[in-house]
Amino acid sequence: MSARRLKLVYFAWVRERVGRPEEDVDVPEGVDTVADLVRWLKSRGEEYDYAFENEGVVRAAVDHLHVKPEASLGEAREVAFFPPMTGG
Amino acid sequence: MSARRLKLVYFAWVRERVGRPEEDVDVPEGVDTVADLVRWLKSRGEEYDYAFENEGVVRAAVDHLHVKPEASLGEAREVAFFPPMTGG
Amino acid sequence: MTPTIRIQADDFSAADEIAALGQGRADIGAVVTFTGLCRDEGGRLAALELEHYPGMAEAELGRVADEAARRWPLHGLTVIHRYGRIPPGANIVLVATASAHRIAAFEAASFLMDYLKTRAPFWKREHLADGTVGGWVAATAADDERAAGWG
Amino acid sequence: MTPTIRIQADDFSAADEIAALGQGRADIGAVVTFTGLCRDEGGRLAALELEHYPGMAEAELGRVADEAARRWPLHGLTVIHRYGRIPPGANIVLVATASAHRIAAFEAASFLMDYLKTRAPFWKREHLADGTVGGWVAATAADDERAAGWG
Repeated sequence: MSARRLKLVYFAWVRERVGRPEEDVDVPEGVDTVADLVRWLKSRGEEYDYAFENEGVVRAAVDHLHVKPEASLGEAREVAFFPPMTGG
Repeated sequence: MSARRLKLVYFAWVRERVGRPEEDVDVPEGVDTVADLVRWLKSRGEEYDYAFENEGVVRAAVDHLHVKPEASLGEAREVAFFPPMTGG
Repeated sequence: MTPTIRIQADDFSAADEIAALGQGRADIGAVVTFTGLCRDEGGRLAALELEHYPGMAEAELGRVADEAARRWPLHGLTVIHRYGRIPPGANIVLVATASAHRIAAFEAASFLMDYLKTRAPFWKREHLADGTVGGWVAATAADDERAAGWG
Repeated sequence: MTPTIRIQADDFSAADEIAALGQGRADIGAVVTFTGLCRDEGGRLAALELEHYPGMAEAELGRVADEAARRWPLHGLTVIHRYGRIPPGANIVLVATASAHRIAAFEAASFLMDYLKTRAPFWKREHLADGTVGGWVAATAADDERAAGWG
């Protein structure tokens, strides 16, 4: 298996901590779940360490659907990370 | 003690059964509660018998306040009888 | 906070009442409105006729409104109830509540409708599509139970 | 029944949405609206700024609306959520539900707000009265609990 390309998008203070609203990344083999993806991102630089310093807080969505950390990335094209929502 | 004068008002099917929307009555001594008043009215004619044939159903208000049958007439000026309410 | 209570034959505008509640205020975070309308019951009805007890209707809606204001922190409260002949699709009743927070606004509006249904002196009679006058609408035990549920 | 879902920067009119829900129908007995507005928090705020996730916001509100329509017999359902900078006193969100009966309309509107608060991808940031940009509003555990309470 080869690396896969994913679009990552960030919102609110997760976006501010990562320092960009979105990016395309080539994810290596072995990154199968959302939790794997977070772990891999944290190895890439301190801005990710900062954004995900409290992993239980940051929420994720895969292709516009809320998911839990153990969710498989499957055929995902877009993964979003954001704080708990405060709309309404 | 002398007889007291009361204004009686009727609504919806209670009004239709009594055959008038309101009337002034001179209530004799011994009629102290709403239940007493209903009993006395039923002795006055079959239209009242018909209106109050199922006493538990007809509601009463004394001077614009909901009351139970055992409520004292006290210094009441206006007593209303009506079916359970269906507004809203 | 002084509740607005109106008993009227004329129609009302929920929009105008919402606007009046919020006017010039920046401490309201939530407005809930309930509008009750006349249904045609699958074409069976030509109209509902609402009879009311003038004087007591205003007094009782005022008491129900005061009770809601005592239970929840409301910035505004409006209750409007129509009487007379009301055709299908037309408004019958409006309850509007304004508060800093949504739970208070929702609960107070729901309480007002439950209480109003069992305590406000109004009675509905059906006018049928064939032109005849139908019967008086019967009260439901479910409404009594909901009102009692507020304690 | 097709829910109306809109995500927009522009303001909305609760009145227009109520009118649209009931238009030409005689089977609606109850319309409930919830309007969420920006508070100034005792003069502390100049505005709230709402960030959202385009695409997912529409999708998630659609899912929440479909769930409400599955749980209650609704004749109409509208959800409008604004984004961008919103000054005190201005509208943020509207939920409107129409049903034959009041309980369904009340419960569905309350459910929609509870679900929307915890699932719709919107984030509020404070802009302070002194001209500075404040912090992101924190989510509350109470909102999570209310949403979970619907099962």
